Amino acid sequence: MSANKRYGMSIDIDKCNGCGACMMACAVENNIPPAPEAANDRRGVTWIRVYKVDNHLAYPERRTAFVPVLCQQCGHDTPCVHVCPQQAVDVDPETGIVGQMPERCLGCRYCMVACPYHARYFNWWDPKWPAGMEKTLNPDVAPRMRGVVEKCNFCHGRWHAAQQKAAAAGQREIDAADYVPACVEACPTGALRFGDLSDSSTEVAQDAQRPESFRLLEKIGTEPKIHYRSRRDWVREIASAPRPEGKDGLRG
Amino acid sequence: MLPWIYGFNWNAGHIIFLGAFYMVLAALVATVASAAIRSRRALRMDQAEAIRWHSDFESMPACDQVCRHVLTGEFQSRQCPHAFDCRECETHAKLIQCHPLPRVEEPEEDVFGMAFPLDRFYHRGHTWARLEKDGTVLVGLDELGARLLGRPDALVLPKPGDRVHANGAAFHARRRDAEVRVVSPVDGEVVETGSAERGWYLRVKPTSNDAKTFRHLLRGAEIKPWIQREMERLQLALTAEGAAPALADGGVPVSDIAAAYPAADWDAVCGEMFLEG
Amino acid sequence: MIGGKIAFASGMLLALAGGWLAFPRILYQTRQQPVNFSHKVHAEKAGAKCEDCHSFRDDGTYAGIPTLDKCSGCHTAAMGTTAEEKNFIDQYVTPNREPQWLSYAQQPENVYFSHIAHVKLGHVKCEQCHGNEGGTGALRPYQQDPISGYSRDIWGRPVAPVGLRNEGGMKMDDCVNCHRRQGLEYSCLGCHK
Amino acid sequence: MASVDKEFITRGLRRSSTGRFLLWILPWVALLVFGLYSAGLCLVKGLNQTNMDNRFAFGLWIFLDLTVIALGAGAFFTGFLLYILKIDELRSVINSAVVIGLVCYSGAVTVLAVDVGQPLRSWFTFWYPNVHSMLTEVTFCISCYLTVLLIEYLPIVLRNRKLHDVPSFLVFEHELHKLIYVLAGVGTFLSFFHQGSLGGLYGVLRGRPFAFREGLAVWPSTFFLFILSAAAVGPSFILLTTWLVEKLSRKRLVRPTVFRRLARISGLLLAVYVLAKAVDTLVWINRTSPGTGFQAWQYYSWKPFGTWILFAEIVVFGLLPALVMLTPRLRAHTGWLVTAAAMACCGVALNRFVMTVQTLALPTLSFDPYLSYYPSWQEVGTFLAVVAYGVLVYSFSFRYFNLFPEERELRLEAAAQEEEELALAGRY
Amino acid sequence: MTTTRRNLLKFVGGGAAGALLTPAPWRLITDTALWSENWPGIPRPARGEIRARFTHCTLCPAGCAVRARCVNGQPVSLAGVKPHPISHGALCPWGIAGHHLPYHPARVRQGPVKEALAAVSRAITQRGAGERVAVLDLRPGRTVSWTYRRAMAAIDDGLYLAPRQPAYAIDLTAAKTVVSFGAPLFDGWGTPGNVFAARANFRLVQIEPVETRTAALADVWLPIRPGTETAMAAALAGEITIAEAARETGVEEQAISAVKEAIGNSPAVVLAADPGSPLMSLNAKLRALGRTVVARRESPVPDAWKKAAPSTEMAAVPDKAIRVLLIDESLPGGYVPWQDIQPKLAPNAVVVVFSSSSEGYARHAQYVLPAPVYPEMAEDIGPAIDTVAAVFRIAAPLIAPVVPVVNPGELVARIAGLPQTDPLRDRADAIHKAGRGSLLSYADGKSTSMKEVTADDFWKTLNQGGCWMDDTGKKAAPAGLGKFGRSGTCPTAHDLPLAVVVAEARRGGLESPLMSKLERESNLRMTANRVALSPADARSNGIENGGRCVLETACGRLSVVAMIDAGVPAGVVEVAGGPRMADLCGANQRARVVRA
Repeated sequence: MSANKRYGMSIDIDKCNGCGACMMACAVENNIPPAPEAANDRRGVTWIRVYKVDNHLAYPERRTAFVPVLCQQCGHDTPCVHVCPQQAVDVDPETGIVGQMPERCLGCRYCMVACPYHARYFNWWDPKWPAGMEKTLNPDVAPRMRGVVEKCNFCHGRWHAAQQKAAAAGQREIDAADYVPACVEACPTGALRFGDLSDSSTEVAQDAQRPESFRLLEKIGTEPKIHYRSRRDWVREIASAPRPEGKDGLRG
Repeated sequence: MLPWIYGFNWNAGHIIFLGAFYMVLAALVATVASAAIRSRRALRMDQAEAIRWHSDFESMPACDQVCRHVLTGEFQSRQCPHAFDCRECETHAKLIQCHPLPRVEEPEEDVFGMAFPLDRFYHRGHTWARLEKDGTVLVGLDELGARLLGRPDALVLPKPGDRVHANGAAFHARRRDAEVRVVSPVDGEVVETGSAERGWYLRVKPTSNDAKTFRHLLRGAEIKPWIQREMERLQLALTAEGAAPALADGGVPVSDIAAAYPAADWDAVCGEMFLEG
Repeated sequence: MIGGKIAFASGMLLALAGGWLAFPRILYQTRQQPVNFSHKVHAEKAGAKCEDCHSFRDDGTYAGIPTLDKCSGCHTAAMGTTAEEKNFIDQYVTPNREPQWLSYAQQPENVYFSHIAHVKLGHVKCEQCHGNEGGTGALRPYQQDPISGYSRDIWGRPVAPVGLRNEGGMKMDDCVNCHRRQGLEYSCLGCHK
Repeated sequence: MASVDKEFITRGLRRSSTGRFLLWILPWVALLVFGLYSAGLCLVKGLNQTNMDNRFAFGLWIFLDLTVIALGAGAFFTGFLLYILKIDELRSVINSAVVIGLVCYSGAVTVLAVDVGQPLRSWFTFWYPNVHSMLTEVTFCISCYLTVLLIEYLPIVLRNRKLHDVPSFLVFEHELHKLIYVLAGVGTFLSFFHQGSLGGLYGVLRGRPFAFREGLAVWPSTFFLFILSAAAVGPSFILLTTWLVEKLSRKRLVRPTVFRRLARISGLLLAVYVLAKAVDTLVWINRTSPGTGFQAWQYYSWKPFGTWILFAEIVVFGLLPALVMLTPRLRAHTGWLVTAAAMACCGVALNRFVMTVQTLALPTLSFDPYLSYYPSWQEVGTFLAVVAYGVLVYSFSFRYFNLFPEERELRLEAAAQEEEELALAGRY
Repeated sequence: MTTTRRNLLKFVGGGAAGALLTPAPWRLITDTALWSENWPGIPRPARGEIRARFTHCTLCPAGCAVRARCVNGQPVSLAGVKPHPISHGALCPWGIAGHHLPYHPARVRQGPVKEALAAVSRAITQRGAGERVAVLDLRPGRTVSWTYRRAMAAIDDGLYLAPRQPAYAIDLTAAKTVVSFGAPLFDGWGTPGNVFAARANFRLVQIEPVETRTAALADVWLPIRPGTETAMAAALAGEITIAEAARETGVEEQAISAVKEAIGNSPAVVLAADPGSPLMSLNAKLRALGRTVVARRESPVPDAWKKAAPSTEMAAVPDKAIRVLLIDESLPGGYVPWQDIQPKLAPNAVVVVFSSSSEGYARHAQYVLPAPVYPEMAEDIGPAIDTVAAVFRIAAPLIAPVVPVVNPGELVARIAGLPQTDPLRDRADAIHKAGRGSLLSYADGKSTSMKEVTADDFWKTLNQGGCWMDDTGKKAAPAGLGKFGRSGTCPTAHDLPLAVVVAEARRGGLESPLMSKLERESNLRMTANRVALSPADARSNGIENGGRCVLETACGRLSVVAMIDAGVPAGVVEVAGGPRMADLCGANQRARVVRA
């Protein structure tokens, strides 16, 4: 068996134009239903969510950046894993992916409270697709039921498919090109990159080493595996704790 | 949860946590089970009546649990530790040896106009027991008890052959809203039932006939202070149950007290006087 | 007193009988397969191996129960004389109607089961999970738990679901047993989707 | 006094007429029905009926569960004091304490069952427990302790006048009561852990620096603070409820010495708690919080959660009632006592509010907005159902069981006093 | 034994105790937990063979190449095609979820086809002198556009109406500096893959009043006062001084001169939000014509199609002249505001719209006929603004139409009595005959010269995933830049305090229901019913964040939700695009926002 992987992502904020292709691709890939009438940005399900972030200044000094936030796949002391009362969340030692088992979940939402990145989503409603649209569901991902928590798992269905493809070729090791999460594949600007962080030859591992690279809330010690980078100072500052005076992020 | 269930890990956390859980469960199950087993045994051993008496006794206010030797003035204050069952009381045994009761010459004690013949033993629950010549014991209500119940509206007497227990229920009577359990002064088997008119209610063949049989019952010189005290309690109970003006003449109670205080919660008054919890 | 004991005992006996004898029978809905297919006949007479009909596609995905095309390959006209075959041809082959086979071994939606990984990498024999299905002369009735909606083969061969018993079945416990023995148990999402 | 249910009422206790009682429970039953409807909506239609959301994943219910369980701590703590430390004075409130505990815990568990998204799977926590989760500890301990409370409640029920007539009940009650100290011990053990792990629930949240605390071994400091605060406020709540029942029923139920004893215990523990809380807060401000990259003053710059809330929690609703309850002069006045007890209860509620609601309202990411949340009527309704349920269970228990063993004695004493006064007035 | 109450209780108790010793209750507990995995309402994705199929996205003129992952032929997800030389494997969010459109709950599912046909033919025969029959084609440049033009040529007084197509294409790869006057370069302008591929090589100067997605990623964003673009252009052209421009536009002098310097020194291109804007003429001054702004080239058409009606702009039509108007809104495109169309209609005009959405012209037409949506219909896609060489690609249908639809091209051809052939095939043959260019096949990524391909293979590859690309010939300067502004019949009212700025271009038409992820579920994009205001304007009008209010222009009113955003300059209201907003605001409108 091969050495354990540590899948991670690097995100170039300076390249993200906030188009939302990643969010759409994610929802399509992972069978996330469209929002019911009453949903809003606090009750939606977006495994990856692009936040519109600004420098807290008013026009014309205002500058905007787009920050895609998905499950940060914390590598140390993963907050959601040890709070789950019934082992519905685990970290795969083979891939480093934090997995959420909706069928084991009882919907207590403690993990959502524990997650500092708000990357976990609760199914407030029954999943519902417009009539006929359920034909467009991805067979590699099981739709979730109402009342459970879900989150990004780096398109685990694609990992399964890649495993299956490798098995068909008689191999245990998957081809890196076969396993790319939907958001990374969909990003038109190439802002997202995906790969094995433990392999220093990958683009992601090198991105993580760049001086302008940072991770969200690094100081709380969760060792996230999503590495952001930006050459803009104020953008790098978003990695730290919120500044209280900037309360006017009214547009989310 | 269990070692063969998916998700169980043999690590310290699991073992400590689940170990504690199973210990708690075991403690709870053991507690309930042992209570059940013990109560089954108690029922088998016919201890229900004794337990009821103990339970009733414990629910009495401390001031009502006074030792009979306080009544006679031998003690300043003493709370009875044996639920008025002096047969088990070593203190009583000693005292009764050291200070035999003074003999009373009168054939009967007259307290507040009520007759308490001295040929019998009195239970604190207002019944008396009289040893008959044939070795049976007659059980009846004393004068105060009789006046409290007056003419009972209903009477449930045991059948001949039934067992009665000292401090256990002898028979049940109802007067107005009062359901009264009248205690038996002695252990034994019911031989014959009487009635209010006959002056006694049960003829009992006592289980044993030794000196201990009547040791827990009041007699002779104890009766007067006891009844005086009982009258105070009655007074208090009547006041508490809203029967003012209580014993207006300050002396002799009427022959049917229940009828005299229609406003009183008679059930509570009888409960108080017949020592029922 | 005695009466009470009898009442208690009879209630208990009734419940025991109901729970152990009647309950497993009423729990499962039994449905018949559309065609009385004999694996044995096909294996012996046609010399078919499992993978001849239950094949893999080029990309390694498992095709499952063969479609009518596969059957029509041989059965355009009756090959034998059995009434079953005639019925099959009349009912399905001629009108080109897919028989609605009931899959005993269909895993729940949340399971990602890769046949090829087990067969090619794990060298698992079909019989190890499916038993001697390939040698049976007739299809057994399909039993389904109407509450959970799962086939009895994958959920509930033992009615009392206590622990990892029942080797060689297709419950999660069976999967886990085998995976644990081989040291191939990592995480939920290793098998679930 | 004409009551059709008189034969069920303990002999010698005065209870209102059946009609009046029905009149009293009627609004509560109505409230219960409304609340059950709300809860039913949440169960059938799902939690979209609430106003909780992905950020406010815990709402009114968790806050109230935490509060209610803290207030219900009186049951275990009184049991502990009475049966283990043998403070016999508390016998007169133990039954009431058990009923309050039972109401609080069963109510909390019921609300939790509505609060989870998949109640049908709630047993998974027992079957596949993750022993590292504080919530597992809470679930196990609360359900075990609820069992303990039910067993402790059993003797109270079996002492009902009618049930007591049945010999097997009588004997079982008697035998069970003999073993009550075992239950008290187990209850104390369980309560210690679940009160603590309720605190741990938030203290372990590394991702919420506002709640995160360091501590001993696997337990953050909130674990111990919650135990302490619950033990402190439990007696206060018993005091408060007893006083309330006395006022509502217009009866004397316990001796004033019991009130004072409860207040002294409560005050003492509260003082210790306030001290510990103050030390913990200082450590948190100067060490824990900066260690995670958050300066503590930042938390309090989000209005309306200014530092006033910290002050209110520690000083106004902590230190102040503790001082009142520890001052013999003030303790002598029931008014002071009750006010202080009520303030102590509010203080613990405020603490639970801060731990749950404020924690979730504060942003963690710099581009997070500060959020507010208002419960929906379904959430409020479900909570009101629990309140109504509690009042009903207590009312029935008070009516049919002997919750205050000294009640009759006190009435006789009062009668004696009345007589004495009459005598003094020269009536005779 | 008698059935006393006590015995009954004991019986029940025994039953309960016995039941606990059987599997029944425990099994029911586990079964109900499993039931929660399968309870009603949770759909089961179909299982089956998974294959990739190729097509092209028709949702905008970019026509990005699409690889569809299909289960039993049904597309379940869409992705770009990496080797495609123009779209570079990129798709926009609309394109990624395009396969949902056939199932959109708001889709037009039926229409009065017979009645519409009867009314049209009646009107054609009964129309008076000078009354015209017109087709409005929102996406000119397609093969079906040729069908319309041929059809209108075949009918007396037939009129082919289309938004004016620029005669030029922009070659971004040749530019070192791009000066964009509000062109949404990174958000819907041209072909996303092409723009992002070229991005690394040019500096972008974005000149617009608000910070759009494009401005956020621009190298320089010049926040300009709304409506003063001309002054800025004039300054860049050297027609007015920089100081004057700075005064008028509110941009610092230094910034303007830096831009002026940059465009003077490098191959530059100026882009405008409206491709027909006079601002485009600035390119002539930059010597960009023939270098970065080149003449558009069209792929060959059959000779027989040369008899076609010319493209006319709506503004050029006399008032009340149109008796029959057929609008092809099957593909969202350049929406012409209704207030521009309405005056041109005869009083008894028959208006038929082919559409899948009830949001656009369906609100105004007498007859709404259900049109096919992507990916239901075979269609080619008109040229994108950033495609220099001619291309021909077909959006091969991935699924059969899920509702009974009317093919607009076929219907118009039938009305005009054109011969019933497959125009796409005809055109493919014409391209093949021309013999130029090469054919790229997506399945293997191979490019083959057209000389080596048979006509049938060409047609097959086009349908199974392929695209024809013309040879990159010599770049030519385009004829005619700018000078053609949009006409607006909606009066401009200067007493309205706020300038309307369309912050987010929206095409109209159906969108995947999953777009809720970007709109309601994340606020990443503005929904059509939202406007954004500066805190100052909101305060002065007493408007709260998220409050209901009314957007008023000279053309009408619309109920909207106001968002307060400190990033919006005072005096500006940001709106999202779309047909409703276009009808309300037209071009360069002013508005007022009042509390509802």
